[in-house]
Amino acid sequence: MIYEGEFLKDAISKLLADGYRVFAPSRVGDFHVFREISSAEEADFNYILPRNSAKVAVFPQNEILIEYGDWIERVPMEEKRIAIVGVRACDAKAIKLLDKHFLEGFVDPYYKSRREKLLTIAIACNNALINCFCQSLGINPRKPEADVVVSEIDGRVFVSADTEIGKSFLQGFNLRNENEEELEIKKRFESEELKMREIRVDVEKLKKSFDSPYWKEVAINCKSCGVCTYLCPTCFCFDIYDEGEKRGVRIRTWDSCQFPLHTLESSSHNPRAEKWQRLRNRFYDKFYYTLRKGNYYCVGCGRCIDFCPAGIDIVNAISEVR
Amino acid sequence: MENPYVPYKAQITEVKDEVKGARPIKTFRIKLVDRDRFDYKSGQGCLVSVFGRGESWFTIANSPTRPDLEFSVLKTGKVTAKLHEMKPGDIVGIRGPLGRAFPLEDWKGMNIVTIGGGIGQTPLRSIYQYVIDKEKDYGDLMIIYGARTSRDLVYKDELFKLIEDGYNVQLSIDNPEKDWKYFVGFVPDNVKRLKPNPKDTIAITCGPPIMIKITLNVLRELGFREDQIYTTLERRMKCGLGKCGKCRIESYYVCKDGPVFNYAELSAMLEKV
Amino acid sequence: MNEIEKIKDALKSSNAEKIVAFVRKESEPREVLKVLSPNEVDKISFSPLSLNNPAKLLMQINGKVAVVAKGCDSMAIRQLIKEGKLKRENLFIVGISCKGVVDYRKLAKFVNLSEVNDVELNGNDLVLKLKNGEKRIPFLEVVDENCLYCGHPTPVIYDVLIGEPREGKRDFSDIEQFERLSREERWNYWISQFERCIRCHACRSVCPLCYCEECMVDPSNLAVSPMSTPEEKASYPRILGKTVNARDNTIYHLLRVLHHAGRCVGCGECERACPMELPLRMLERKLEKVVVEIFGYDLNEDIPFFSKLDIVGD
Amino acid sequence: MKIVTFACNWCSYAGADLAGVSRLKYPEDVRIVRVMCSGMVNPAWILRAFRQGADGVVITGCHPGDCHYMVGNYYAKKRYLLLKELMKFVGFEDERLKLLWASASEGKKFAEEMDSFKKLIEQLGEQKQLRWTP
Repeated sequence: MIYEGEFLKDAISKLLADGYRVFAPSRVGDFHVFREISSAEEADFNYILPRNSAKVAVFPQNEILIEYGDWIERVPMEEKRIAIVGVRACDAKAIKLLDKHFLEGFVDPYYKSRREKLLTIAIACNNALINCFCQSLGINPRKPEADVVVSEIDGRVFVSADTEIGKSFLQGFNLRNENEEELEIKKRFESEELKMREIRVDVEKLKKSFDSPYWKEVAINCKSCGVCTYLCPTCFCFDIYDEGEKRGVRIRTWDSCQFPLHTLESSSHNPRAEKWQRLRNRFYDKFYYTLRKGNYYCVGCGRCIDFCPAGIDIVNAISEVR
Repeated sequence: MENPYVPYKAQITEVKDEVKGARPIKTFRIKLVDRDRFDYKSGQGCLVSVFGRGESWFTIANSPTRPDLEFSVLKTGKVTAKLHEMKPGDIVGIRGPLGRAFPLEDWKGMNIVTIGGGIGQTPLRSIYQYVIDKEKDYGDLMIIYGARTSRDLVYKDELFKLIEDGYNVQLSIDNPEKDWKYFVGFVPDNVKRLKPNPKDTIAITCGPPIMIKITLNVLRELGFREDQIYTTLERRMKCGLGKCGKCRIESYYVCKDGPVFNYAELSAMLEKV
Repeated sequence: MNEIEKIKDALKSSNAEKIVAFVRKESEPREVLKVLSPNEVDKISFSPLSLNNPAKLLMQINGKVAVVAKGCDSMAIRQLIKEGKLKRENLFIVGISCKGVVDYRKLAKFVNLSEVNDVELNGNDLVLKLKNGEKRIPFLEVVDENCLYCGHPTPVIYDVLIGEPREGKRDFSDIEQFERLSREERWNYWISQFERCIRCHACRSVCPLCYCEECMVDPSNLAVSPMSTPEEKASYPRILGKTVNARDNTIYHLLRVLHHAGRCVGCGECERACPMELPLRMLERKLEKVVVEIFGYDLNEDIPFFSKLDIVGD
Repeated sequence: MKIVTFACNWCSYAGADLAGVSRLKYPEDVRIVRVMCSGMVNPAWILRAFRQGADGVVITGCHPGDCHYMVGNYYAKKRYLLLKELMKFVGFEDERLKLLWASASEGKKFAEEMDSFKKLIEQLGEQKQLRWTP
């Protein structure tokens, strides 16, 4: 369907009026970050990819699990509905992958409390960034998997909804059906591929190269920082710790498998003590281990390549494995 | 829906000193306060939480056929140091039972050999208690256990009692001591000496990594197949639910898909443990 | 002979077992540090895109290493030698008199990076060799801001120097200007910056001087050994947790920066690594200003700042 | 009000002790942490104290030249100045951090200085800038 006007801004105003917590890209200096906004003016959609991923909306960097005194006093849960506006195909896919992790097996109640009330509004990509490679992982950047999808083609705003929650949200808007020409335009838009990098994943080769000295070579310049994992839309590792001796909170915060402390045991034994082991773990985690769950846990957003201070490139590292 | 991150309230009812000295071990008997004990199986563990300090994973040290829950705790860090200060009556939190248990049901009719070293005896104790309590269902039981010195042996009283009662308990210490009547040497050497028969036998080993490694070689020399050998792994754990990613080995979470693994599974992994 | 050929020649003459130098990435106009063997010397490149500081990489390598170092890189190498982390006799330093490096993020605003084949400095212009054609940008528009305050563009320690020596300067005008703001303005500014920080610890990890095995800001002790006593492990002070909020982040950055007093070499790696583009160099430069103005210490002195006991400030 | 005081074992702690023995009153908000030397006071502890809700922090040590370990208080002063300048730079109320030289015989001085520091902190009010809240 077609919307006349700025759909995303109007959607934000409506969501805020409906009592949603809205996460949208907002401009900071020269770049954009996903964060919670309180008015439609704070959002800015003149971007391709925000610095951080949209996972902050469903899996915040720190959250309180339990408030305690002598014993548990309160277990806070998200009560408001949450909306992510302006998510790209890669981040939208990543939320699906996070669902798999947090909702299969033991159900994570904190994640669930946000996820089951979540509305995602995605934008189709018109351009790719220099390090985008989502297409080679089977994601169509022009057809994101989300509740509501917005595509801006030649000045026309196409809006569509695939899910129930998305359809009912759209009922509040004045939309008209596409005419035949427009349907054709949209169809063509969705089938056109964007020019971007490609990753070649050879699972058999990965399996054979696990003990290869290649990984030491790749990791030689790795700094063991958390940029790649903290910006990654599918990384889900976290840490739990208590803040406050007599009275306080049990907090869950993001953690990174690249930090040597991540796996350090109290006995001083560390299963992944060397940085090349940790980096290899991250690569295998994305492309080999998680296959048992049925997916690659990489969506090709390219953030880890853009912002790696050492210039480590997951596309090159995986494609050229030996 | 129950929140798996929220612990049950539990009370310490008994504290027993197992080992004293610089690396003390205490065994805590714990009773749930607001509810009955949950069902669990040998090999499973719990996250014991002390609010203000954190949570730690401990394997349940007694068999489900015995009352209450027992945990043996080696003093190593923040949580365990606090636990060691605790007395009967103090409140702790328990989350569990977590993880995959030993397939004791599948082992019916088989002979059981437990090979333990140091604090690694904990999960094995749960097994031999279970096997003793259900003696009719199992074949012969052999308990092989060793520690650095006689003072470092955990569950001493219980083991000596078992010897008195005629069970096949083989103890060892690393260096000779006065008044020591049993084997002197490392645990794998003791296994080599005792030569358990691999026919219809399950061997379960747990202890320091180096001991496990050598024991595995010894067992395979004796003719044990990989799927006849079980062990438990230890990793840093936080959530216990297979979410936080700390205890992950490949796509397995030690807290959820372990801690019990058989050797065939372990040798199929890329990352050697 | 152009610059790059001179660098290659110098590296060839070094007899080193390993070479640490920049190599151009294929997919984007970016140069990354690599450890090469002597027969791979032709792979190296050097341009205003050679941003990173190789000093941290040197600490990982045993044996004789040849390294390509800009002014700030050589400062870091000298500081690490001073602190006993590197050995001078193991290093062969090809020093390059540096005209400043490009801020990759600024460059991306001028041109689609995937179009760029090569960059080159020509007079006051940065010349971009594009897939089709050429583009000139005034270098000042894309230069890393940090380079504008560079105190040591010419290497302070080297075996071979390439390029004409250049004068550095000491300029704290930006810091002084910031200091004139009211306290509230300053606090609001920094809080608005720090609340963005995601505490990925990249600033710490890339810093050539942050080589400690055990870091104050970590919630537990990395330097445990099998001999550490339970009491020691239990009582390890946790200064900060992993919680991320403007206040904790402020503490983290203050704490991190404090350890660089009289040591910071001004390479700007922290700011370059920061995915959230925090103005981290400002803190470091403020500290440098204190060290220079209150303590009268000069980074070129042989005695480390903290060991110098005759200076205690007013 | 919470005022955390790091007092060196050899001079200032004894000075505080003397103030107590001489029945010189100093504010009960002052909580003393005894350390072996002012030189071991890590700036991290100071920031930690502010994070945990201290309204003021005082580092006390021996007079320059009197340090039991020869130079500990020189280190203390260097660290103090650096931290204070940085705090000022980011807009933290740096008056909340104070360095005080007090010898074992200066019980009176210790009590007086603490009194006036407390008055200053009271004027500033509660420290909210770095206090941790979940």
